[in-house]
Amino acid sequence: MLDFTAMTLAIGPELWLAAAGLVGVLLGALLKDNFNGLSFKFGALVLFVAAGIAAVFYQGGEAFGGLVETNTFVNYAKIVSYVVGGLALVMSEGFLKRHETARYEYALLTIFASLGMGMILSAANLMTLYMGIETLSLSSYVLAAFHRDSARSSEAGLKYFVLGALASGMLLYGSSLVYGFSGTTDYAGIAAAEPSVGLMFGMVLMIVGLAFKVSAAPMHVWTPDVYEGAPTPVGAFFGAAPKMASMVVFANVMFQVFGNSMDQWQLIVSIIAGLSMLIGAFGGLTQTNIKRLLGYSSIANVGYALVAVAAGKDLGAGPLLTFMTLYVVSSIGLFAAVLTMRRQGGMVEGISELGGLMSKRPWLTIALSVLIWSVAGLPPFGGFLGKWVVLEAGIGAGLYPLAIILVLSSVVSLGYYLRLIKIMWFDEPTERFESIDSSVMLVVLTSALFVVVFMVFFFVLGGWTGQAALGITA
Amino acid sequence: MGGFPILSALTFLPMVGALIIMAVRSATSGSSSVANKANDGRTALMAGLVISVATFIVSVAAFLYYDPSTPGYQLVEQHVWYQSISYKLGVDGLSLPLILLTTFLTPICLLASLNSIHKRVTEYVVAFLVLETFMIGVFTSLDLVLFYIFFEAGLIPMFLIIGIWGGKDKIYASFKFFLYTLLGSLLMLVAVVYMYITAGSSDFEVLEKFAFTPHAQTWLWLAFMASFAVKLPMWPVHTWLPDAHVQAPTAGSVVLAGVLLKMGGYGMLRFSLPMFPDASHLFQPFMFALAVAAIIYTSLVAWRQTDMKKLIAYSSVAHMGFVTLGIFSFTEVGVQGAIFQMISHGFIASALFLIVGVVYDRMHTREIAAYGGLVHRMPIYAAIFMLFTMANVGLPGTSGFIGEILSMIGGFQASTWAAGGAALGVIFSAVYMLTLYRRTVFGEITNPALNDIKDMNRIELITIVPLALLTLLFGVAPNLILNLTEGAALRILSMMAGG
Amino acid sequence: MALIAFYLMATVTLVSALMVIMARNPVHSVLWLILAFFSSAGLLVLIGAEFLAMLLVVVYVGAVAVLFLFVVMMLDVDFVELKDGTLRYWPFAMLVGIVFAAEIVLASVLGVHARPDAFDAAPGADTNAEAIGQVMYTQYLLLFQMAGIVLLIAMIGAIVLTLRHRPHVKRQNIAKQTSRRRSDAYELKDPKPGQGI
Amino acid sequence: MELGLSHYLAVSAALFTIGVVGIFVNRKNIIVILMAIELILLSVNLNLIAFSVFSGTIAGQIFAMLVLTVAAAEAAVGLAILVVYFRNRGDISVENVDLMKG
Amino acid sequence: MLSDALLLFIVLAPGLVALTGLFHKIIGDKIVMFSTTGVVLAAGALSLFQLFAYAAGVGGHAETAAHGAEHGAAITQHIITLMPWIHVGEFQANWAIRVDTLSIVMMAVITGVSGLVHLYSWGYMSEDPHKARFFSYLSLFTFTMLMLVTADNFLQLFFGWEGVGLASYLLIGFWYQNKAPNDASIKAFVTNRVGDFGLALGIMAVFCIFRTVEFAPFMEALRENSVVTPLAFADPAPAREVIMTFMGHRVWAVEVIGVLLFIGAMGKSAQFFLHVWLPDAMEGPTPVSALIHAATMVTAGVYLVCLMSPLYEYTVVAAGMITLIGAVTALYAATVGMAQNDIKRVIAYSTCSQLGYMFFAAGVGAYEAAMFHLFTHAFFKALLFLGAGSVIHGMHHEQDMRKMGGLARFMPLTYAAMMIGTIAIIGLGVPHTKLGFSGFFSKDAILESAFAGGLENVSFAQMAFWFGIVAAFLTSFYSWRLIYMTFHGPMASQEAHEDHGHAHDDHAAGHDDHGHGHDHTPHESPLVMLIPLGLLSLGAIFAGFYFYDYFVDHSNEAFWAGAIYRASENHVLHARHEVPDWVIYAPLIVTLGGLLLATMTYFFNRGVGKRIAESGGPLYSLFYNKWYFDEIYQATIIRGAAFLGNVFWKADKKIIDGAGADGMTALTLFSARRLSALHTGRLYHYAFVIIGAALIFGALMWLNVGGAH
Repeated sequence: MLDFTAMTLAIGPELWLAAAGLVGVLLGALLKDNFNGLSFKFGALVLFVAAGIAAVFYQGGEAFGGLVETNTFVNYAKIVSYVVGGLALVMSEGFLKRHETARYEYALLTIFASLGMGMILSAANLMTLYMGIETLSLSSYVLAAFHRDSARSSEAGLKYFVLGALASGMLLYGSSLVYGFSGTTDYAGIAAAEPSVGLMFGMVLMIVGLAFKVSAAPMHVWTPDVYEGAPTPVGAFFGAAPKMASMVVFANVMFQVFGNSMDQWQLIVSIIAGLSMLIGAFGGLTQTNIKRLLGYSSIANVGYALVAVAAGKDLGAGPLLTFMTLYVVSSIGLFAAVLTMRRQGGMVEGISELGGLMSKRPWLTIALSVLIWSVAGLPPFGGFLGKWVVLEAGIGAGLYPLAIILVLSSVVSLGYYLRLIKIMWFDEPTERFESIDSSVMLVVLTSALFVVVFMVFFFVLGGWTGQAALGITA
Repeated sequence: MGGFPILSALTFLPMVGALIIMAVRSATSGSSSVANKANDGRTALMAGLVISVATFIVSVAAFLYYDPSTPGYQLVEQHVWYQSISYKLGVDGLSLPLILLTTFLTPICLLASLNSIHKRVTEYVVAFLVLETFMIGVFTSLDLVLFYIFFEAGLIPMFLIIGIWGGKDKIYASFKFFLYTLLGSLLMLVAVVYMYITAGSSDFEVLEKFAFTPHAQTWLWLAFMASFAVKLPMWPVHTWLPDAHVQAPTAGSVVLAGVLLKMGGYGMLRFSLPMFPDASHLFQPFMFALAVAAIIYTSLVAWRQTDMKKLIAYSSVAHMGFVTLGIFSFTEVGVQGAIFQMISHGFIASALFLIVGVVYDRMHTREIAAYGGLVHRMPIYAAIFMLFTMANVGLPGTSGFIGEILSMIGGFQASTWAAGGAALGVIFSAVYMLTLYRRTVFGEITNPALNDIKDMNRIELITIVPLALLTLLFGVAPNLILNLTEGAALRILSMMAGG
Repeated sequence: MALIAFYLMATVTLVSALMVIMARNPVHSVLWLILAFFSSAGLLVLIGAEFLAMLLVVVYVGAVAVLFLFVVMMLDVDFVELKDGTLRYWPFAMLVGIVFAAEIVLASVLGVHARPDAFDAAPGADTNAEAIGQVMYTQYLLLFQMAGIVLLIAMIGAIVLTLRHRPHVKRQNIAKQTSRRRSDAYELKDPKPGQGI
Repeated sequence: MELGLSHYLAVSAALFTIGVVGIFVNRKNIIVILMAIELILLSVNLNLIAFSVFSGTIAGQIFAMLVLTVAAAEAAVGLAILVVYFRNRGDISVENVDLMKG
Repeated sequence: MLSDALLLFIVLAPGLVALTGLFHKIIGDKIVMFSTTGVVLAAGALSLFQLFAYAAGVGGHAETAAHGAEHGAAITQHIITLMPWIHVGEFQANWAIRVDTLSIVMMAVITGVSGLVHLYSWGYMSEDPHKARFFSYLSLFTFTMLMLVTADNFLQLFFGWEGVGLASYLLIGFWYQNKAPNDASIKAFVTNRVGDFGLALGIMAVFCIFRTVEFAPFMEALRENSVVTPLAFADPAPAREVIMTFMGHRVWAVEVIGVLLFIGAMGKSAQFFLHVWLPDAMEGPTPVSALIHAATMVTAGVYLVCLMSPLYEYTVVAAGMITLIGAVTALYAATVGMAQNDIKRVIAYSTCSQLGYMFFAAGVGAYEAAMFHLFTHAFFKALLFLGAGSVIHGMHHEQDMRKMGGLARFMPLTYAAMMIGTIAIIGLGVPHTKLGFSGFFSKDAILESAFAGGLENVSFAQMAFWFGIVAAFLTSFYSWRLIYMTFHGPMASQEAHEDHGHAHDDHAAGHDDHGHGHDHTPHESPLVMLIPLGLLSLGAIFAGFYFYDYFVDHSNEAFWAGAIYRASENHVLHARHEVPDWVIYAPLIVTLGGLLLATMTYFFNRGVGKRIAESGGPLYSLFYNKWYFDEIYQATIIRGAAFLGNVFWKADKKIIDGAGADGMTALTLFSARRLSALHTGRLYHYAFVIIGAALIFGALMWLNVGGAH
């Protein structure tokens, strides 16, 4: 009865993740604390393999009676999510060890969160979507509170949880309305259903719930607090892997499920995009905590990505993937920078602590600066072309006000990016910097190299995403 | 030469050099005492100098391969890059002189830094070389997207140059410079995207032929102008310039005034006129008003300055007003005059900043009041300063005159009011430059610190004398440039006429 | 008749829901919550969804509510003092709530006219439970497994967050005990006279 | 008037609203917020089941079961986080949850 | 005419030798001085030879020359094109040397006077430490002035025009350590620039209307009244009748061009309104004053107007303006000259006044008379200045006439030269004969022409005549006043010598030595200074007599050979022969009257002048303070500009940055802080935001759908 071939084709990576996660639980139970150190490598390996599987079964397929259905669009997102998730795990170990919280549950939860990401990407049914979201969310809540002895971490977990549950509730209520008014939970069925007020209202509530997950304004409120409070590696993970996955899911739902009602949601998504860009740009200006700042930065970047979503399936799918790829890679690199900021006597995250980094660690600084310029969308780095394709989509769809907001908020947000550059390059060193984990350095350099190389070979990346987008446009 | 990509080589040679310098330094940075560091810096500067001179030689080679009698783009290289965006390089009579200006000024900048930059020299050299690549790239690219990339990328090294090696208010100045410029160019980015979508290509040659609707032209023109007006800079978006100039190190000011400002004028000539002819005509009175406002306003402001660099910075704004005037006259004389004025200003303003740098290196102040009577101790300096004062004033026989008069003559044909206003600026320029000269160089030495100030040394002379000679040469024989730019100017005007 | 029962139970549900958020004492809130669950289970029975009604009672009342009670008791907070000053926000909250409710009601109820008033809780089967059972482990197997994983995550999460190994508490380690050798238990010393150990 | 879908939807909507309002009207106690979340999920369940029953499709009821499961898991995780939070702060007043802001 | 090579030598050699000054450190001052002086003197000799040869040739071949005149410039004008300068489309300007009568006359004047001044400076500047610089400036000036007068297009003219401005600036400010010369040099340059503003606009207008900046086609079009097709602002029309839109008004193009060019001439020639720089320019070394601010540069304006005779012949407003301004200047400067005490300033105002004569002569159409006066004036005014320089040199750099007196005893040769100069400037001569000093011929020619012009209803000519008569009276008065105060009477300087060290010896270090190295008695100047005085005296005496015929009388058409153009209806120069006798005698009478008055007040009753000065009557104050022009300009234009500058500067920071960069930044940061404050960190606020968003989006959707359904 179970068609294993179809299952593997459709959700091979998720099956692998689930199995590996369970094996991990077993290993944890058997090896106890001895698994702690190993678990990070194990987890990273699992994730990279999952990415590999996703690459192998890139074309995707349908399984479980239509509960899941994958295509290149989502499989591309899976690959990127798993890779950056793996990278986040690779560089987490040192930090967590220093904070004496390097427990194997961390890796397991990351794996399960990734499983959730995979599920929401694969979902072709509201129920699958919901279960995936909860898998991802519950893992995330726990991860956010993972520093259980830190008041900030537990507060972050609490906030994330409460607001996340509220958002889930909204999403769920919206789903129930959608189900009720279309008579089915199947994506294709909903897409085929006659649009009605109730359906549209359900859609609005779903948008609110999904927007929360991607931390788009005004559902972004949790983001800065959670980024600040959660352990840095967790922030790195949040800022990269789930961001990619949930952004693509957002797009997928909009394009696939409500593709016929685009004129109904375009305005709302545009508003969300505009607000996100503005709030992300303005909010970051006053920040002194670098993680919080990166939180705002991510809000702004989500806004940019949403411009591509608002542009619609045909124009926006490819640019969305391109932009998000470049963004999440940069984001993970930037968080790696934060990981280097540990000082004797605890965690210090004020941006002024980066002062004079250039004179002490030139290569790290150059790599970081490249990432910052890239995230800021400046040529000659990949982030610029990310912005370019998004703008192309937005303007192609005639969303001129959004295009204007995009550039204006770029300027405003440069205020804080420049401040980072300024601190690293212009200021004198405040204290001596400590040695950096080679894994962190590796991640920073890799992501910096990525944005440089894919600026030059942008056609390669553009080719990949363009092809991936065919999964839903063709 | 055949298929040798000379323009690519020209564009990326400095960047490659910068990478080599960086790599070599990080390889040898293991054991560095203080003495070693100073030595390293010197070596890096010398290496940078060699690279930039090599770049200059390559640019001269490109010049030799260029045939001024053929209009249109030459030495074209093209590779498809992404979708309809190409990596396309080429030069014409408009860009070639500006490229030569860039490659000519960069070695001078590096040489001028030999005495004034003492910290983080390797980084400085690298920043300069990278900046050079971007500057050349702006002028060589024949694809709008490529152009934009170079155009905006140049901000980064310049930001660092001002921010790291600048004066006391460097942070304010560097941020202002960056954000001001960026705001303008991002609006242009929107327009660039629109054009790319509408015309289906970002190739200059395609866009030049593509007829945008008048309505679209208006908006595109405004968006492009937002960028170029800031860059040029035009009144009233000029306020970043005095700050940036004052805070930047000498060489930074030189390259800022010498090359970066020219990108604004270049952009107007390359895009605004040929691609949006209707809008250009529509906004002509507006541009004239701004040009004249710039000339008169900033001249008067320059007169009241107490800081030498600020004065010259304001004077730059005024001189760029002539560029605007010339360009928007839509006459051959005016356009050629504007191009000439850009190049001439590249020499004169650069030299003036170097001249300020000479005394700044000795006295570490740019206050005019701190000087006076320099002629008693620095006769050679006084003579060179006088030459460039006069060139800046626009005295016939110097290149400054040619640019100004041609721009004004062009402007006169379009608006007598504008030409009249601009001519007023000629009076004011005499006022502020002579006042500056008189207060710094003439008179008795009042500041005792000046008593043992040394005259210009050999390195300083090597940096300035070429500029002086060129200023005079192009003042007497401007046709050397005018013949080169003629084809491009006529081509731009014919595209305006032909739509 | 059904209508009367519906109104009765709906009223109870809503009132107790209100009381959940209005009660001064969290223990009371939990109790009100239990009442709300009970009465909504009744609402479900009215339309024949007996299986879900039962689950609601079992899961919520049996597990969730008890968990709540447990935590409320465990976290020994002075609740009465906590509730002061809440009333200030009520008018505003009411306003927002009413608008919100109106919006949802309008959206969901207005569009529903086309639907038949007849209901069937067991499509294609005799009983409600059978109808669910037919698809639960076949068509929706994946979701069933996912639910399991979600619960596993919740378990891991709850443990990782709250479980503490107290370092000074002595625990029996059987492996350690059985692997003990005689040689581990004592050590032979050969003290020289007058030197001590 | 027959007992209809609209009745259920109305109740569910009201319940949802109460849950939602409960989250932001409560200034003192986090546990009540968690209970309000349960109310929201309850309203969703009501909705799903009503839709399921009145449309004769079973999916809604399956969905409701999943929601029920997740609600339990959510409650567990939520309360665990709450406990951790309480251990750190000694307090579960909503007003004091503002270490991080801006 | 000289060969091309020699012409090139005359024009370019001074420029080349000027460069030797750059290397004076290496080659020494002496070589610089020798080379510059030698070259310029040689050029002067050649130019004078050319002038005489040319004049002689005209005498011999009147027929051919007259024939040439009929056909315009085509025959006699000789142009050597050196190299292209600016070629942009129709805008063509070459470096060239244009040789026609006008430039021959000017070259003679320039190189002649310049050569003598070079020579003179050997003595005058003998103790200055910066001799090389001085000589190379002088040569530079000579070069640029020659470029000006030999230009064959407006642009080269402009080059020379500004070049002489530069040289003038450098020479006025030669003693750069002092405040006064520095201020004066800037004032001179800037005031000149105001004129250049007009000139530049004029050139632009010429190009715009005539599509050329070369003289030949421009003048050809005007002479032939051929149809021109302007580039803008006007429709094709015959050259003299083009109506252009200039600054919003529809006006005759020729008038516009005429007025604009004349503004340039006003600046350079220190005419009313733009005259303020000339008296201050006396801060420069005296040889400079003689060369630049008397004989050559300041006459460039007159030269320009005469050169543009084809233009001004067809203008009414512009020509009227020239007459008016010229006449006013002649009178104004004379009134001020009466009240000055600085010997050089008196001569400076005198120059100003004489330039006024030249202008109104040109304005009424007697260009030849203007050029004639320019020519003679060069000799006697250079003579006066150099004489004054000799006095100053002898008086150890004392310039205040009140501290002089009785110098005739100490410096007889200088006295003689000054007398000759004075007699020449007041124009003493016997009417109806050819007996008289050079000023007699030229000034009377001007006054008669003006009167004749008045009879023919040329605008302002009548007024100009009367102003000229009054000015002649005043000229005579102040010239003699100068002679009497300086050379006659008791030696007022004896008591002044005590504080002389503070007064004027702060020029250069060398002058102090000079001042103190000798005893304080005045002394005659060395031979090297006296030779130029002697040569110039010859010119002052005989130039008028010798050249009268060529410049303004019978041979004038042959002499000018089309270099000056007169419209067929312009008969002013001939009509002056028909004026009544009283007009011919009037100048002589008023001149003698002035002499008489001066003799009464300064020779016989030496106290009178002093008493008038001390009583400080309003008229005296007005004259003494130059009609308060400096004060008015200071209070209005300079203060106004400074005020505007300050306001703009503040506006830059406050308004532009306030509304722009800084304001936006502040606003941005303010909003950012506000936004941050919204992130209270409280759960219920966050929840409310989310719910509120849902509410609003729901409502939006509602409206959207409601609209759709």
